[in-house]
Amino acid sequence: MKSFAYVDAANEQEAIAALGTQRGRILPIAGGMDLVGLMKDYVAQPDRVVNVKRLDRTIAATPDGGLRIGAAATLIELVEHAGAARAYPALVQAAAEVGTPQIRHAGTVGGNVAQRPRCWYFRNEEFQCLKKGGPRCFAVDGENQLHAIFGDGPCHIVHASSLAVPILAYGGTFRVAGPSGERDVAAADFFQMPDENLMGENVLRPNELVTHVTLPPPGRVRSATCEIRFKQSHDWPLALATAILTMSGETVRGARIVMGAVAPVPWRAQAAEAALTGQAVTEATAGAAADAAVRDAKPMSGNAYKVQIARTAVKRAILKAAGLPTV
Amino acid sequence: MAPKDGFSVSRRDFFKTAGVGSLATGLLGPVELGAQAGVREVGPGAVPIQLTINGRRHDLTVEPRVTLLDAVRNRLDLTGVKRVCDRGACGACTMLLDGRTVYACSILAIEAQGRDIRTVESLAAAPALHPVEQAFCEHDGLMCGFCTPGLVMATTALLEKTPNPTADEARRALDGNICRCGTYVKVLEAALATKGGRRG
Amino acid sequence: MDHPTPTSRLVSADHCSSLRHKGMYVMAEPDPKESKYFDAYDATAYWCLRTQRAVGPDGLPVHADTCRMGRGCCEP
Amino acid sequence: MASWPAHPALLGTPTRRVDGPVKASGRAKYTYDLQRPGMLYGRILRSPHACARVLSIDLSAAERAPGVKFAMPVIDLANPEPLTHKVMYQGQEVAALAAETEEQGADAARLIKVEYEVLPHVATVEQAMRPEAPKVFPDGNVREANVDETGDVEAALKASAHVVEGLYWTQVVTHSCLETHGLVCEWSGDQLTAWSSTQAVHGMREGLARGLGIPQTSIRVISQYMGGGFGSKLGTDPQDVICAQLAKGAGRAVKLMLDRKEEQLSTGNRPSAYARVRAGVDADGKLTAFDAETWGTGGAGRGAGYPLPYNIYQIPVRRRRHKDVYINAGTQRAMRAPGHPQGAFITEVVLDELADQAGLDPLELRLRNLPAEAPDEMWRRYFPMGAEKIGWSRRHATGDPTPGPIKRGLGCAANRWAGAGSRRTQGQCEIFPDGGVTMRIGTQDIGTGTRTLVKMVTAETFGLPLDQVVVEIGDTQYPFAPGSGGSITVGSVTPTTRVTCEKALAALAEKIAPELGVDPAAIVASNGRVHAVNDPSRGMPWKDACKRLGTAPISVDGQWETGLSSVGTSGVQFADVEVDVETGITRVRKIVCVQDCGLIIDRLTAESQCYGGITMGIGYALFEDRILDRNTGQMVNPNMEFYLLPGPSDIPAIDVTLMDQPERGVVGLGEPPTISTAAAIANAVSNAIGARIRHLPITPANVLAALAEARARERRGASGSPQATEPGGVQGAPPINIGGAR
Repeated sequence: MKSFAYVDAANEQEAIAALGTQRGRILPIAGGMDLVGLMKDYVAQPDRVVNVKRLDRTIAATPDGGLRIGAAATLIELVEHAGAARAYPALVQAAAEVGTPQIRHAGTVGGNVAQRPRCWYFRNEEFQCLKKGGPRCFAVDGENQLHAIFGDGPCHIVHASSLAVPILAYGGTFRVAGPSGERDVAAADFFQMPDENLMGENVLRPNELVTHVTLPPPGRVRSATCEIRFKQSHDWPLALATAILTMSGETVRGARIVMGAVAPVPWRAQAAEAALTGQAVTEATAGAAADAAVRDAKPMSGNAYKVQIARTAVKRAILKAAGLPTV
Repeated sequence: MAPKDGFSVSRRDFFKTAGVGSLATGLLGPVELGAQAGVREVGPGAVPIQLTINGRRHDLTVEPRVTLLDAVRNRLDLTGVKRVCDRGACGACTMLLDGRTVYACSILAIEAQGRDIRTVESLAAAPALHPVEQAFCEHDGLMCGFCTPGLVMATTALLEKTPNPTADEARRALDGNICRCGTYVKVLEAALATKGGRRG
Repeated sequence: MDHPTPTSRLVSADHCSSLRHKGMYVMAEPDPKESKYFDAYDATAYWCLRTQRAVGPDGLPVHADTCRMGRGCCEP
Repeated sequence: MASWPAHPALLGTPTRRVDGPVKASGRAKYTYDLQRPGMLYGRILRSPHACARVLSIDLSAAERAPGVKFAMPVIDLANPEPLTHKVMYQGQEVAALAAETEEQGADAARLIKVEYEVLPHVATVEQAMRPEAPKVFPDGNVREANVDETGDVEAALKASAHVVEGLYWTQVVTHSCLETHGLVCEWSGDQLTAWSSTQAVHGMREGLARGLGIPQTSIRVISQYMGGGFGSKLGTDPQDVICAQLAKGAGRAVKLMLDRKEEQLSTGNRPSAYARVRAGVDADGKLTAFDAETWGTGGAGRGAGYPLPYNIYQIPVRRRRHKDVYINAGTQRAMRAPGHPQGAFITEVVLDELADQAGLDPLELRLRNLPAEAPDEMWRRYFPMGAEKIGWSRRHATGDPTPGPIKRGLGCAANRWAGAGSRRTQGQCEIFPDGGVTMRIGTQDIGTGTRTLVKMVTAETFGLPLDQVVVEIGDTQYPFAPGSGGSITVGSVTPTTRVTCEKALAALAEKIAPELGVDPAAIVASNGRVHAVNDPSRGMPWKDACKRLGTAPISVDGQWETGLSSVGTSGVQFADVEVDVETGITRVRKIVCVQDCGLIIDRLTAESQCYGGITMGIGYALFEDRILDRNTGQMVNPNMEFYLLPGPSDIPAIDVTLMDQPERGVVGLGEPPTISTAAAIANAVSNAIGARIRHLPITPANVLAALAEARARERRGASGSPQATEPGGVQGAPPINIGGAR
């Protein structure tokens, strides 16, 4: 790890003042679960690190019945929040599966959403990949078993955040604070594909921070997240999916379905939503929606198996949301 | 069994469980002016910090980049928990921060100021053993022993919160720890058999 | 205290004295009656005590087949 | 001649590990934990390239960096042999330095300027075996072993009622010791003390002496506690000599512990194993022939051989052609039962396929092909026992017919290992006039419980409680004992301890025999007393006996004797698995293990060896894979995040039955329990999903590809005929990555 100076920001204003405009030179640290490893591997080499753990960490209902989550709230605070679990089960289910107890105890909601990719080419210093300003994506003809099955590149990471998936599905909004004030960015606009933003994964500028996430009132929905990972202990998901169903009796009136760990951004499956709308949830209709979700998948040389896994995650998320057995 | 419709959480519930930042530790040590006006920057050289470890205050001088694990092991010679993966993936460095398990390899020492830090050395004064340590010995929940203090800490944290865990709860609580010798079966036995694991 | 020189059925007197393998430090002495427990296959990792690696001081691989007198770096 | 007690007080009991308290409480000081006065931290700069020529090494900036006390090249560019200027794999040592703090050492290492000429490399066995491939070494990438042939294979296969044919393979895995390799070196004049995380203190001394060119009498090696080795810490490594040289150069003690990435890259691995197999059975389910063309890679080194067919089942006709393949990767070294997990996996999977073709229960096929004579008839007893415990009677034919995505399956496999003991093992025992006892032996406890076993045998022999004897191990100042490898430690050190302690007791008996009026040869010790063997009343308390020594302790040396240990272990394992065919994810529900190991000294630590071996076997079966980028030869998962090791929730119920054989004396148990786990799991997965698992690890990709292949075969209507195709070559199977060293 390169040495760096340290600023302990007492509030948003101090934090933003301490951040600079040059990408990578000054970085915020919250739980550190992502950044410390990046620095140890010399992938991040900031000159200054700004502690933002003392910023907003409240989890509270909004006046309109939605939910506001301070970016500095830890994952365990979210998991243990009874109100959040009741109203936004898909969010809390995703949070409960992140990493390990130790990671959930230190890692924050903002840090989870804004973490850098876990691509092993990105994380190993030896590989000067596109995302590090290098000439190529090593995954294209390399070891791409964990890489994206959606998107056209040129970088084939999968987005590392599990929380991003339900946040997008619930229609969440990120409050972004910067030197010129605050702005709200819908989750659908927050995450960026590599062709829009190769060096980052979202719209945050170097001197901006997410201060909190707001979820709109959930309305009369049933929702669930299904994560599929290989190791049952600590492992990254091979795929996950959030399904949010608005029901009319036994019929799905509207659906929001988002997949994770399959693309450089949380990947909304509108074809699956359309396929499910107007149907009663059964193994067959959930399966058909899942088929639709992965119909346009473009697997790489070594990750076709992930298409099947993503399909299963979608199907099971739908069944789980509907309160049906998943296997 | 359809879930309850709508948003039926009372605001009181929310505020009851919402933690508001309680770790407003002021900056310790020399305050330097950063590139921007009003920014209080320390480092990158060594800066004095204070850590409260096992109930004792320690003053030490470390660079901001030094992790809690390295500060405690190399500067304070508390070597009970180990450095193994050094990337928050194995749990050998598990310490308790305000009662919760964390990977000390992935937390900067400077950021642990003002927190209640507990290492495995906090559990019992030699030659006595903590009930969790005792259970690990009785059930042979250790072999080479290198992962063991981390697993002891994870087990201790579990039992302090959940004195009578189910097997599944115990497994989940220990899932952040890796043992290469393969003691898991015995470790889980020990975790479930520990009597009086709760500290007073 | 007598500290015996490692010996092994896998390395003989005409091998280089710097050639090592695990068996030289483990030195199990099989009971001839139990020889069926020892199969004929080569899973042996050799190393050279002059380099501590699997190549000799000449940069070539070390092995019981090759670390014999006549190779430039071999020492009796 | 020494013997084991007929009615032991301690031996065979479940006895708590004597170093459990210091380890569990974190008080045990491992090498990684040591601090010496004025100690510096060593750091090695390694090649980022899989193959390159080092053109220059400029240490000047590093030498000027804060905290640096000494820096040195490791690659010697003055060496006239140009081959030595090449680095053969990512992670090979290039230069080293010592600094005041770890952070300064890491900073300074990055200031070392190395000019490389990057050379073509090979990262997979496929690449290496191409005729036009760049050569790892001048003698080519493929080393052919002699053809091993018994009988006429073609004729025997032709005459077989059923034949299977296929390509089987296993991956490269790393030892992943939790305490990385490393040591602390401190010189006092010409005397070197090295605290080392090693499986062989005496071996480490010998290697350091040769590497440094100094006498063995100038070196002391100490290893009191060490965090795992699994075969990777049996010899000296470059960092051992480097650390001593840094300490000499800096004039200070130096600690040099590798980091996790270095550990994954450069401290050994289990080679891959590939086999193109044809095997047959006759109409009675008797194995007829086994023909195998095999290859594998141990990186930039040889030794990828493995036993095939695995030497348990009787196969009259066999042929084996093996090739070792070099690639530009870290070198293999012994890893927990070298060769056996690979050979067992391939053989046992082939057996299950033959059983399916012959329409036989796989267990029945095994029983029909086991040897009849002792001691190998053990498997005949153990298989039915294991079958009973796993519930084999509820095993369905291949392919769980249950609806739904979760399929259950059962599988089994056997293991064998030699064990044995080293006759060179020596010990020393002192009995002091105050009743104290010290047993010294230059072995080391690598986590297997050696310290506990030596203590138990010492206490048993003197009839004393455990806490009244002192055991000293892990130091070259104690008498020679072999390295802890090959499952020979218990067979070496416990007989030696018994012999030495019996000798010391005999000396004590000589002292008190006249007073008791008993033949000294008829004096024994038990329950804290020394007394006539047939009349406990004719004796005295231990302490009183020792008082008769006056001022001089008894001090005796002992040496290993035959008769207290045996060679050979047998075992079987059964696996019960659950496979989700919609995700390809396998969960192991239960493993049953029936294992013999002769006379059990400590039942608790013996059982732990089984739990540990099985746990490591689960990692081998499902998760672990050293993945090299096929284009650069650099490892993409040199960590513990993507090098997947099983964690608590990946571990099933494990049912261990140890078969007591006290009449055989002790037999080592370190390796055998890990051999058959992956094979049993693979067979259970195939049984669950109705498709053949032919390679490890059994990842979701592997399982889904096997299912796709089975479906494609069904479509072709080719059921029952020999499988001529290879995995991945079948239309319809998704292209899959099988990981690194191919």
